[in-house]
Amino acid sequence: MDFSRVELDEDQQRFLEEVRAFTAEHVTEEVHEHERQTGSGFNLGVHLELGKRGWVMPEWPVEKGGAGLDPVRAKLLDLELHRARLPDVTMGTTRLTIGTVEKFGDPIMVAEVVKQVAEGTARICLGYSETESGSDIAGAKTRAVQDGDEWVINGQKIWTTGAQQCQYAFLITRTDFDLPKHKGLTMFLLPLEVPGVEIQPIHTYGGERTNVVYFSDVRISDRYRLGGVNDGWSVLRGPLDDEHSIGGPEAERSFQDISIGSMFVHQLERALDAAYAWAKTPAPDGSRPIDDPLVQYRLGAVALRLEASISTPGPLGRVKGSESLVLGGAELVDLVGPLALISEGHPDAHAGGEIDYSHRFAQGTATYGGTVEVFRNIIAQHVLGLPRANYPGHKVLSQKRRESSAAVASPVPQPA
Amino acid sequence: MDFSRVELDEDQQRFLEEVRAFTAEHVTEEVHEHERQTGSGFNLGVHLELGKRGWVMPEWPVEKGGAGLDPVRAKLLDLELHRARLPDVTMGTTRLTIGTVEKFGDPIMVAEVVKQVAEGTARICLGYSETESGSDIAGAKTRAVQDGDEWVINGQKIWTTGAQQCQYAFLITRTDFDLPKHKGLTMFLLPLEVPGVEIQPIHTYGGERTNVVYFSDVRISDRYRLGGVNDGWSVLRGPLDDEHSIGGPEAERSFQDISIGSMFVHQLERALDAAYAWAKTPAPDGSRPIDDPLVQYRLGAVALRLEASISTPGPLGRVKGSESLVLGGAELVDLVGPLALISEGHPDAHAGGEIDYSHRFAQGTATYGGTVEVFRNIIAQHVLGLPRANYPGHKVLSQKRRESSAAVASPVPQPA
Amino acid sequence: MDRFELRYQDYSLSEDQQTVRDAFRDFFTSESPSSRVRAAEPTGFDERLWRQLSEMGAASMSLPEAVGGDDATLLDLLLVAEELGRALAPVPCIEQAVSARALHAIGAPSDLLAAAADGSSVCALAPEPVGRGARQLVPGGAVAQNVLALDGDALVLVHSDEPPAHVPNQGRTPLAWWDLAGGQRRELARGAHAVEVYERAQAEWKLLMASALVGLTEQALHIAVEFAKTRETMGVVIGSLQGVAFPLADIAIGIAGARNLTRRAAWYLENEPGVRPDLVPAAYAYAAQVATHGATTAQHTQGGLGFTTEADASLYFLRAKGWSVLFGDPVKDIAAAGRLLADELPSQTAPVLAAATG
Amino acid sequence: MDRFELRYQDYSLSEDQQTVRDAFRDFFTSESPSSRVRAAEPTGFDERLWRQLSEMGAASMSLPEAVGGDDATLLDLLLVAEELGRALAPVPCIEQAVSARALHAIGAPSDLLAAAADGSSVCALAPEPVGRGARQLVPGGAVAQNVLALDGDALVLVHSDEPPAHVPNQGRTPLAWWDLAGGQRRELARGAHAVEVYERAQAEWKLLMASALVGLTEQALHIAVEFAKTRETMGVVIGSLQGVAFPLADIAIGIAGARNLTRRAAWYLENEPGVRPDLVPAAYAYAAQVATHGATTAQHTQGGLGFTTEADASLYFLRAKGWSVLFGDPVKDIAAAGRLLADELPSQTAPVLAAATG
Repeated sequence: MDFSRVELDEDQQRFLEEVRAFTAEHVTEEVHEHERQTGSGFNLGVHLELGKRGWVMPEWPVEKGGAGLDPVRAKLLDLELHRARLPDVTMGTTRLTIGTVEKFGDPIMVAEVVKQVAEGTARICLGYSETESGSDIAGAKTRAVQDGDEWVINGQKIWTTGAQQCQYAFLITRTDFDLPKHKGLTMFLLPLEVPGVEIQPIHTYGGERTNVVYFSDVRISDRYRLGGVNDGWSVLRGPLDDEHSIGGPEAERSFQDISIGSMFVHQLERALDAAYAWAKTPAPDGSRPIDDPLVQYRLGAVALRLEASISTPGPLGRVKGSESLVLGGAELVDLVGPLALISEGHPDAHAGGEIDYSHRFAQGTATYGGTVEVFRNIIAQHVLGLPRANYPGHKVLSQKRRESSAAVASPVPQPA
Repeated sequence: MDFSRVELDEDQQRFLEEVRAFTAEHVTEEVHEHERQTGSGFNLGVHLELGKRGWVMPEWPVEKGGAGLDPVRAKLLDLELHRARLPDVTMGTTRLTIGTVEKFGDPIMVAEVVKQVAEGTARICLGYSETESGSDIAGAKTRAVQDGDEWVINGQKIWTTGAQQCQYAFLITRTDFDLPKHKGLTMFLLPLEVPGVEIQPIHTYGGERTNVVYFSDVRISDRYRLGGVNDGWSVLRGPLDDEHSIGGPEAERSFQDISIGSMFVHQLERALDAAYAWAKTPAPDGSRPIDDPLVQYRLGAVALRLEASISTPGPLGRVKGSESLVLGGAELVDLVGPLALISEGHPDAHAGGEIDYSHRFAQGTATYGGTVEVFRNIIAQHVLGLPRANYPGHKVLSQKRRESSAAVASPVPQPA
Repeated sequence: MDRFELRYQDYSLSEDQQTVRDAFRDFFTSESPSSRVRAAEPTGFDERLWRQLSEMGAASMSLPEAVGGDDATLLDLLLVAEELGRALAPVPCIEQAVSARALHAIGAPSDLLAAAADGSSVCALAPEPVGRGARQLVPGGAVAQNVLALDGDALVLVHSDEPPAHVPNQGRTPLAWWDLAGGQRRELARGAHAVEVYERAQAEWKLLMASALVGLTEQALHIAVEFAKTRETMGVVIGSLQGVAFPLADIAIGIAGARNLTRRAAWYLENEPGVRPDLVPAAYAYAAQVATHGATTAQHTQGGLGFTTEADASLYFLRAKGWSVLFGDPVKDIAAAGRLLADELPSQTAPVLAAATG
Repeated sequence: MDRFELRYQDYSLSEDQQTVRDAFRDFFTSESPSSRVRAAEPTGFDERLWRQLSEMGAASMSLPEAVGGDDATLLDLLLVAEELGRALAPVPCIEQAVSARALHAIGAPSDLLAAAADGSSVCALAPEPVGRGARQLVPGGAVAQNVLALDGDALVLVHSDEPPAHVPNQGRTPLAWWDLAGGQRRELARGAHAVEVYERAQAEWKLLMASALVGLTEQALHIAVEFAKTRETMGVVIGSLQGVAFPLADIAIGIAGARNLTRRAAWYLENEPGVRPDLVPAAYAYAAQVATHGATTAQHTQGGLGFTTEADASLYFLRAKGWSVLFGDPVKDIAAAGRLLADELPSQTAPVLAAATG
């Protein structure tokens, strides 16, 4: 056990200062305003600046386009970019998938993509979910048919966050409808700037933009295939396991967050800090909310959720983190009252609307990267060893789904 | 809508005073001490006194052994017996089942039982659950085999609360193992004082006593059968629906509790009143816990659970009532602190240990009469119209269970 | 309070009440579909709907017939508010109804009362006494010409020909800052009765909002249930999974209880004020909890779809919290209930026998 | 507090710590089976087990070698407490260890220290300063000869040759009333350091109890999971139903977090006291919540069986609450955490850029 400060040597200290100078210069209020307006989770200017320094892939060697950072420096970079609130969703999906691309892709294609990713000119989004399949990624019915040295792709993918600013989609397709569900899948790194790809925006009330992407007779070269034909599930497992990771790194002397939900929790930290700032502000009569035992309790309860969340490892922490943000965000809106309702970004909003934003943003964290229910199933089965329920569609595509696979470009989903 | 006091006429007022005089005389501290010691939910002396007045079945006509009470007087009796905390579990199971016995039983047998029930000399317990079947009552495997004009019964029933003080068990048996699960059942009103019946106590940490009852070659006359052979499920539905009732009585001008969990809630009322008594007691310096906003909030939160529970109708109120008692009881232990841990009945216990008792007692309410999970399934299917999950054992006895039906008198269950 | 007193437990609606409820449900269903709710964003005010509703007498119905009302009770208004919430109707109907009742109760001049009753101007209610801050975020304030407020022991009407600027907010409501100490102020009454009328108006606002939240939550649940009945995962309909179904059952439990608790609280306020004052804050706080939790669960049932602005569930989610905090922190109402109940309960737990003979 | 400061996040156990944990787990598994726990009811004290444990050095291990200890840290003691909780071991080990450390910290006479270290007498800790009430229900007090207490700014040892009468209680612990103002009192120290030592002992008691509650909950979960793996309803194993499995998953989540939070709180208390004082009450309150909720859920998983005294789950249920309230209302610790954190956080939210260059 060790929670001490990591002592920085002179080089590391200098590096930290360099990063802070970088964020001060580049992650400006304009960047944040752009993010508030677009919700794109990405800023091209900053991303290219990061690329110039090798900081898109900071631990890659310099010759590969990275910065060759040691783990301490990589973590310092990470912390400072978070402190500065760099919109980094698209950087995240790119980092999550590039390793698998390298491992399973055609070497020439990989060389090209690796270079572009490192310099920031290529980004990768996830092409997992479909309108009808939700959390059941292996139920994909976007169809890829081989035609000579090419593949013809038809179907659609939803929650392809960042597609509008990405050059590639990390795409799961079905190449055989007769094999068992997990066997007939093939992965591609699909270039998005080809004919037949149509990206339509979807907006969330968390302020984020995501997309639905339609594929109509999209033709791509076989060099964009990742791994073997019908072997897509084993290719996908790498990044999927990273997202869902079991056990979590409780390694000795690590300074990595142990919860895979820690990203969510950062937002709760901001909301809690905003609530404390409110609670410590004296009224005209000198009284402060924080002097009220009930306010102490309620702030303490949210702080407890937060501390419990960052202490909860792996996929358990993912559920706890989301739940803490969902419940904690709502509690803080109540506590601060009407002032907390004023929309993010409005001049009257307390602390820039951090609490309003948290309550809205929170809801997405219960879904993306796998719903909390998917994770509770994982915990029940893999941590507790409880038996898996025997659903009819575990192993096969349901009849209904196979039939509807004929449909190609569905309209934008109109939920209920 | 109407929540006004029911105006009592002179007769009703006189009746109320009569009931109060009765409880003052008969439901004494000795009765409560006996209940604390035995947890039997029954007091023979008081029960026979009630019988003398026709108050075991108060709304039955006088000629049938009842008191011919109108609904107002019946409710006044009910309220005053609850106020006096008469242990009434066995009276409850008797009342719950006697109507079905009348409807489906052999007329001569019924005449005899009705007389005894009214005078208090016969009581009826429920013979539903079995060690292996839990909430799945229709999965019963206690076997009844016809032998001439008699039935031979082998098996066991658990949670037969009050069996030690009852003359009859309202018993569900399996008479055909080859028919679909709900079709091969037959109901009996089994006299308990026959050879081959063995009653073993089970104690709960709520302080209650219940039983497991073994049947070894128990022979009873066919006159104790209720309804047709293999038609037991339709016989059972009456009292079961009463226990699980959907919709609930929201009738005009009713003064009945609308929640079927209101019985649980009475205990939360007692615990809350005990906590308020504590909170209003001044410390030597004059300060009272109730003056602390955090204490106000916590008592208010429990009170809110309570008021919400009694406002929640039917089976919904049964879930809410149990949940409120489980959570509210725990909250009140925390609030009052170590003093609330002192065991019920100990002279140092605050308010006689009402809060300690509530926290323990609460847990049973989440199970008996059907677990809260069973009720959530009922609500999901019958209130919301959600589809029922298709479990393999809905319609048939599982192979495993059919095999184990060969076993007769199992030992007392050792959970886990 | 005697917990074993024989009282009616009658939550049922009369035929007239059912007619009122059905009429407003039909009206809102046809006139306030989600497309219209969206069109009224961000201010949350649809002027045409407001005129239609005023013609139906929604704000004036609980005034006496003599002053243009229908003699409807607070309980009748609860039914209207529930339907308003179900449809998320973008109209300041709760504010107007409560203000009109208060103006009548205080004996306000007939011109004021008439304007409030016919909807030609909007009158809102200050959430807090002016003593706790003269500059207040007033619900409905961005479309109101008048705000009823309590300053010391004076009930005042603050007027502005042009309502102040709308403050964009989570609940998409016509929220605006009003300076209740300045501007054109008219004192309507002063003294204990004035305070009482203001506090009664606050209580009524909370009960009507509680009803609106019940309706809101029930519709959010309806959307989720319909989705859960048809959407499949792994070859099963998701509504058959307990992980989906049980949380939905819990919302149904919350709705049923919050509705009844609100009705009971309103009955006491109207018929035996002072007997169970704890029920008003308890009902309001419970409805706020149920709405927050219910709308959260409902949108989550739809997975990612529920998180999109396209989904109607999102409209319900944003208003669940955005409406229930308009009058301030609802958790304070739980503390208020706890404090009020202390005066209604005995200081000592009565021994069983003493109680029985008492 | 700088939330973006680079610190290790190392929750792992050293090899030595794993050895300690395994040794005590083995010991308690073989020497404190549920039969022995039941046999020690209602007082919750098994004298033979206490002697065995004292021989193993459980109470003295964290004293310096010079005074008969093993130089173990508070973190090491947490591991012992977790195993004690897992087995519900009926011994006042937490009280003794905390008192021994406090006696050493205050420089108590060697005879006192030796008695505490070898277990020949039991020393308990008063839950509250005497100023808040001289008559206190002392955990372990029914088997203790000494109670360490704070009176004003004086650390005192109150002695009684014969411990006072056991007060039967929900948690089946050796609780007893002590009059800490009277009897044979010995003043050990006075002043700021005495107060500090007492408060440190309180904090250590809470952290060790938090660990015991984590172990307790984990074993309750284990019992429930084993049941859920085999018990069938409607032809399916109940553990495959989300209505059963999800609540169990939530317990696992709570246990993992409470364990790590307790370790982190203890690390700060031991290594950087004063930097994160909020973590001690937060960890204690969280462990109490997790235990209460976890033990409730665990027994409920077994349905009616879990509610019987025959079921081992019942032993866990009664102690979950019965242990976590011994030092008073754990909810007050949440308020304490909220209050303490106010001093650790800035009064204003820093603009992003200022923070970045700060």
